[in-house]
Amino acid sequence: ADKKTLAFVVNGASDFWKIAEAGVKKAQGELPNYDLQFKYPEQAAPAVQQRVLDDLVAAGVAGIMVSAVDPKNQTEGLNKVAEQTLLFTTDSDAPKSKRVAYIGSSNTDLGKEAGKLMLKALPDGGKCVGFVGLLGADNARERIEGVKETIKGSKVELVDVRGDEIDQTRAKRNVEDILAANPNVSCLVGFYSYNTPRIYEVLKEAGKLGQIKIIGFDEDPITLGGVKEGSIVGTVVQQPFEWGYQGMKLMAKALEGDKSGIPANGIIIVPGKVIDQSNVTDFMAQMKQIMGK
Amino acid sequence: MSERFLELIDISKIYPGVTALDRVSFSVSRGEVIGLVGENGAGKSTLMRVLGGVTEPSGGTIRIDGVARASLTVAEAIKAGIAFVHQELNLFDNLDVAGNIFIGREPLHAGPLKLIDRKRLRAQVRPLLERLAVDFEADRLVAELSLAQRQLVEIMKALSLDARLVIMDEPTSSLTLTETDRLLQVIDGLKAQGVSVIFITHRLNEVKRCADRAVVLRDGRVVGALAREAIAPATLIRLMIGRDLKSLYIPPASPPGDRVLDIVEVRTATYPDRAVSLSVRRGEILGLAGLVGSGRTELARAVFGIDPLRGGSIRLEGEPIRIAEPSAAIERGIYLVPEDRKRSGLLLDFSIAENISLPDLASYARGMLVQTAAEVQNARRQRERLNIRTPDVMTAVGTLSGGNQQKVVLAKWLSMRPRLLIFDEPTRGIDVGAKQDIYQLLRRLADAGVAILMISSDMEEVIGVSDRIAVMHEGAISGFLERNQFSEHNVLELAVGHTV
Amino acid sequence: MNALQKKDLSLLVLIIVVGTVVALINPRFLLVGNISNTANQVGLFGVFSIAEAFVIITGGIELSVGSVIALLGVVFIDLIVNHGINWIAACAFVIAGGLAIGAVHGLLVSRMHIQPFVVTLCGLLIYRGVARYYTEDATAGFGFSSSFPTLEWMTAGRTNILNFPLPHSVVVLFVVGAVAWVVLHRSVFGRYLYAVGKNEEAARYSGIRSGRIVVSAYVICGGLTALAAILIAMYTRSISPAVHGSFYELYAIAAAVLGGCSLRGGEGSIMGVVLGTILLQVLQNLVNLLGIPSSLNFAVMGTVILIGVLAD
Amino acid sequence: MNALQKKDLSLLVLIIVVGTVVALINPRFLLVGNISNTANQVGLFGVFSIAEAFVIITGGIELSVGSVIALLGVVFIDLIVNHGINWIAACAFVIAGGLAIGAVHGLLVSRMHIQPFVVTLCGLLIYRGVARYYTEDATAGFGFSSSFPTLEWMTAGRTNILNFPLPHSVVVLFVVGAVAWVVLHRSVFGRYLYAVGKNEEAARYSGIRSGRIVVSAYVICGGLTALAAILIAMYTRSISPAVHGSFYELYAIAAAVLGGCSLRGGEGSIMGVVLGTILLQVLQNLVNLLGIPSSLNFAVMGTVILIGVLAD
Ligand SMILES: Nc1ncnc2c1ncn2[C@@H]1O[C@H](COP(=O)(O)OP(=O)(O)OP(=O)(O)O)[C@@H](O)[C@H]1O
Ligand SMILES: Nc1ncnc2c1ncn2[C@@H]1O[C@H](COP(=O)(O)OP(=O)(O)OP(=O)(O)O)[C@@H](O)[C@H]1O
Ligand SMILES: [Mg+2]
Ligand SMILES: [Mg+2]
Repeated sequence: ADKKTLAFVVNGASDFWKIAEAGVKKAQGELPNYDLQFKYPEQAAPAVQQRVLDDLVAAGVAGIMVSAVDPKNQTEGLNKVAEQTLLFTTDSDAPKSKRVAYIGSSNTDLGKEAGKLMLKALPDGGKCVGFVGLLGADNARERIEGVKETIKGSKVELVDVRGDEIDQTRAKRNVEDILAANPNVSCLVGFYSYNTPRIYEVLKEAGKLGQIKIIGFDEDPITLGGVKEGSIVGTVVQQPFEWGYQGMKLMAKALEGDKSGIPANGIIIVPGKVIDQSNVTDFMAQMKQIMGK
Repeated sequence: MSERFLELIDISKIYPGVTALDRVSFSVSRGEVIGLVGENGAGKSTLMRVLGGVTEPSGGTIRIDGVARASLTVAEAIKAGIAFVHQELNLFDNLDVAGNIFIGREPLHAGPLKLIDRKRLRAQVRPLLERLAVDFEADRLVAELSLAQRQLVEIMKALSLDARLVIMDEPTSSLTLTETDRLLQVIDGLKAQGVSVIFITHRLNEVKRCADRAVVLRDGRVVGALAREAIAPATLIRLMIGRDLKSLYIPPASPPGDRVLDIVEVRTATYPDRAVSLSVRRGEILGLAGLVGSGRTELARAVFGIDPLRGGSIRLEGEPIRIAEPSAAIERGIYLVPEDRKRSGLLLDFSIAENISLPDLASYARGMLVQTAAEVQNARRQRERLNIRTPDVMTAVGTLSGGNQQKVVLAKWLSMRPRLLIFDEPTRGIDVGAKQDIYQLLRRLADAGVAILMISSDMEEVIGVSDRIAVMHEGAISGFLERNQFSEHNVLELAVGHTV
Repeated sequence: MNALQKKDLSLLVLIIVVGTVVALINPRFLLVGNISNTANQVGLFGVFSIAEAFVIITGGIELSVGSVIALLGVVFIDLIVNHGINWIAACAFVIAGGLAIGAVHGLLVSRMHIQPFVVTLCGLLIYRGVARYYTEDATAGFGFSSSFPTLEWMTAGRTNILNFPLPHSVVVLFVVGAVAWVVLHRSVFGRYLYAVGKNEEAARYSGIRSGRIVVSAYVICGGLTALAAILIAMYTRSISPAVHGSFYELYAIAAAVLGGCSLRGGEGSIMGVVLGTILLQVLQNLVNLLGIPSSLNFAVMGTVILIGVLAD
Repeated sequence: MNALQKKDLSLLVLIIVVGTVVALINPRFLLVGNISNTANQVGLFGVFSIAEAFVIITGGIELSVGSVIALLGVVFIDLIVNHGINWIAACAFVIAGGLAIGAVHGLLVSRMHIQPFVVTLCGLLIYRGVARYYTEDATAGFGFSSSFPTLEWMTAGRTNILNFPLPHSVVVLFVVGAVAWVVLHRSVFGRYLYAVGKNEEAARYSGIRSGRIVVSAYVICGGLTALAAILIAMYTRSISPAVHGSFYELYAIAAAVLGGCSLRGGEGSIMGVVLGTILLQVLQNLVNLLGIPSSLNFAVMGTVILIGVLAD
């Protein structure tokens, strides 16, 4: 008999999803009756992603878990998918769609965690500048919002956030320019995974490591190295491995008629983790094990 | 004949460093044919460009039908009934013959869409093709035509205009006798219809044959006007250059030597089933005559390595050689002066000096670096030798007059050491005085041991300069003429495929 | 014209060969739904590729196509969703905007004698920036509930014809293509476009007002791009101004060049441009259908184009 | 040549005007650190802009610059980090790769007579795809601990000269620019490049092997792009193959065109290209220093370029 197929469709290529893929691989080991696929659309555009989804539905998959590029406006397209197959969302939810469940974290919560790190790092207050790839993207907005909410009323201030269009050269250049433009900045925040390493490098080259605090997101090796070294205050990570692993297992169960793992509102939050010097060594070991390296 | 509908009064044109026109006054009457002559750079084309609305004069007045103005635009000139055949061709390679002739005046279908009525277009082109009896169709792409054929297209374009005045700037410079005859007949026809013609040429016989009046320009000034009866080449020449000319032919110093080039059964793309064989000897000037499209240029291109051979072989001093690229020909001392200087002869934006040194740049270089001083020095030498009219050898070639541009093309090769020189229409657009200088130069080169193959459509030139003539007809040699057999009649008979 | 028709033919052969190979490997390629989807993409991309061709034929280039699609798309959605403007008025406004942009480009090129590449590169940068600033980088979309049935049906709908769901974007392309064909290949204006593109000097000597011709080409390009912007906005229903339409100018230029346009001007045919668009879209479809890793998508596209051109 | 020098001068004036305005608004623009940073960017971008200029001068275009920078950057890091290859060998390998890519492009253009736009567009697609496939879309980076002090010092280091931390990328640009200047403006080969770009037929009639000249231009472009790829890889220290270097070809072409190159070939000067690069980088710097919203970055760049060209 043919195995049923479950697909995990992401919103674009990135290292982040490699971790989720590892989770899916682990789930595959425990779900021998299913064929688990992991799909990258070639561009992070709603139209491109929709086409991948349509092609999968046409090919008759049993379930799809998707990180929608633009969930607000893709609702209709997602509903079309949900009508023909089991649909989960991940990473960013489309609450108005007919998806069965959402599994992921809340970017606003992650931002709040980062805000707490900033408050801890700057007990006397200070000016902070953030760096991000796409300023308009939902995840960026929510993270920034979370940070602002937490630091509101304190002496810590987020004065500016610079975007770089996911161009690493410009990402690094932005940090250099901000150091030149604001000599009294006291903390820098990297909102996307590659922003933190670029901040770290510029400060290192300028000899200002330690003087200016760094707060990051995600688990780039350089970020983790910086945390371990003590020159990065901490980084807030999500747990995409769990999304992939738990999500696939829940989908399989749901297909077999067991929906007990899904709460009434369909939202399953896998909380983020704050990695600082105290737990970074364990975390690195754990990552190494997950990625099989 | 008396109605003077167009008058130029005190027209001047000053370019940086050059006064091209110096208070020229000039008038045209209905049905009058004016021959405009003068040395290269005398200002003929500039004057006509002012009339055609292409160049804005620096001073003076243009009076058309009594209305005076300081300058014209192209559209105004066309509206005033002035048609213009430019010296340098201005055609659209991507359009066909009919499209080029009627560009800007396409017959339209009724309706607001301005759709081209292709049927009527065809119908309008046909009489023009017949009038000049050309050998190509209305739907041929102009890119596929030879230079002379393009020249004919330009002429048809002007004839189609229903103009009051047709300006022809050296229309015959690449035509052979047959087409020239036909053109002169057409001019007679225009005149009979009351159309005026201004006709620029360096072939003074043509002026004698068709002009009612000859105007001579020199250094931007009118130096003389001859009425019909007074027109004679010798008189014109005296006015133009201020001295008399000797006869064309200069006999060789010694009899021709060994064969330098052997063309053996060579076939080319247009006539793949016809083969050409001929040889050129050291010290000999071999003229190559033929009608438009007879394949002379193609033969030259094949020998020079521009086009691949379709068959046959080429021997240089007895050794079979394979020439895949012009660079290979040049390395062996085979040089070509192409007929189309604008497309293949010159880099119009480069300076005179840079154009002259281009084929032999390595010899102006120390190590890998070009020594500009050496280039300039040589360019100045060539300027004196060929009398190139320009104050500065660093000016762009594109600003020179047509004839002076041609001299730059010659200078390129004369600065080097040729074994075989192929001239494709060497004196195209060159004035009589300079022609004489060039013929002397050819002879001196030949006497120094160079073999010369001279393709020419100028009958006078072929007969006057060659030591021997080969005539081509439809891609094959139809015969050779020795000096004692030279005559216009014999060349023409061979050119149309008869024997003599 | 003959050489061009031969070029069109060899492009058609290439498309058929690629299509046959894909169909043999995965017969789902020939499913009505798949063909209809691909046709829809061809419709969307074809309109602005034809727009680009007009400019390329005059010897110019238009690099701001993608940015214009983003800016006008954002404006269109904003007018309808946030300002409650009637969709017909919104369409008219957007198309007028496209025409105006084209006129500015044309005037800068022909009057101020700035290289087309520079003018439209500045356009690429400016319009993208304005679009992003206008929305503060937020995605503009119709949201979930809002619906404009007539507009949607007209732009993004499909009509069953002989059991084939014909996307309306294809109908639009067909109309645009037919008109463009007549204009380019049969009208005086088209003749002048080719003439100016090949030899501007000669065109001026022939009394053609080359400046006007060039401006008209950019205006047509702007108007058609605006039309495409509306179609694409209705297809994606959401526009992130930072990325929407980016690289589309390369698609358009590629389609035009594949279809026989030369960047030196004076060459190209409408048939060729449409075929070029079809080839590019079939290549995109192929990658998804044959399960080629999406990272290789671009590589496959590049390789097939190259092989096609080489085989030609 | 004279006209070109005048062009260079007016570009210089534009840069000075923009610089003065920025310095008046925010004097920190003139800080040594800021100038050094901007100079560093100029170094990185200048090298591949000069590369592009070589091709543009012959009348071609090279669209694969960004993709080549991504592919060779990924390979470079992979060789050093994962295969433990000596960095000198890795540099040599990468540069050889760049030269080979250039040779292929040149041969396709000159032997197979494919339009440069098509050849290099295919390159853009293929190399990006290969880079992504090669790393399976993962970011390639040096990681935290690994360090190659000599390599880092040479490529990304700075040396204090008269209290100015001179980035080594500027030294590289200076050397590359000086050699390119001599080659283009003084050597026989340079003269041939211009001649082929201006009128290939006339160049051939003068005995220039235009095929070879064209191939050499692409080979030089490939080699210099590879050099830039190394510098940029060492600057960012991490490469996401899907986006690294994308759009850099447009930067390069913009710098070349601003600097007086014409896309019709045969025109342009090294000085102009370097000045064009400087202008583009000063504009980037200005947006950050004046606190202009990042979304307007492109718009500012486009507007200033346009004003500058108009004022010219
Ligand atoms: N655009 C230009 N810039 C500078 N000088 C020019 C320009 N056009 C023509 N001249 C100069 O004006 C003078 C007259 O040129 P013109 O072309 O009228 O001569 P011509 O009598 O037609 O000669 P030919 O018989 O060689 O065609 C020449 O010295 C030429 O160099
Ligand atoms: N570039 C070209 N492309 C296609 N066909 C050409 C080209 N040049 C010439 N021909 C054709 O080749 C044939 C031979 O022309 P060629 O130029 O060799 O003749 P020719 O004897 O030099 O005469 P002339 O130059 O006076 O026209 C002509 O029929 C012409 O139409
Ligand atoms: Mg003249
Ligand atoms: Mg000929």
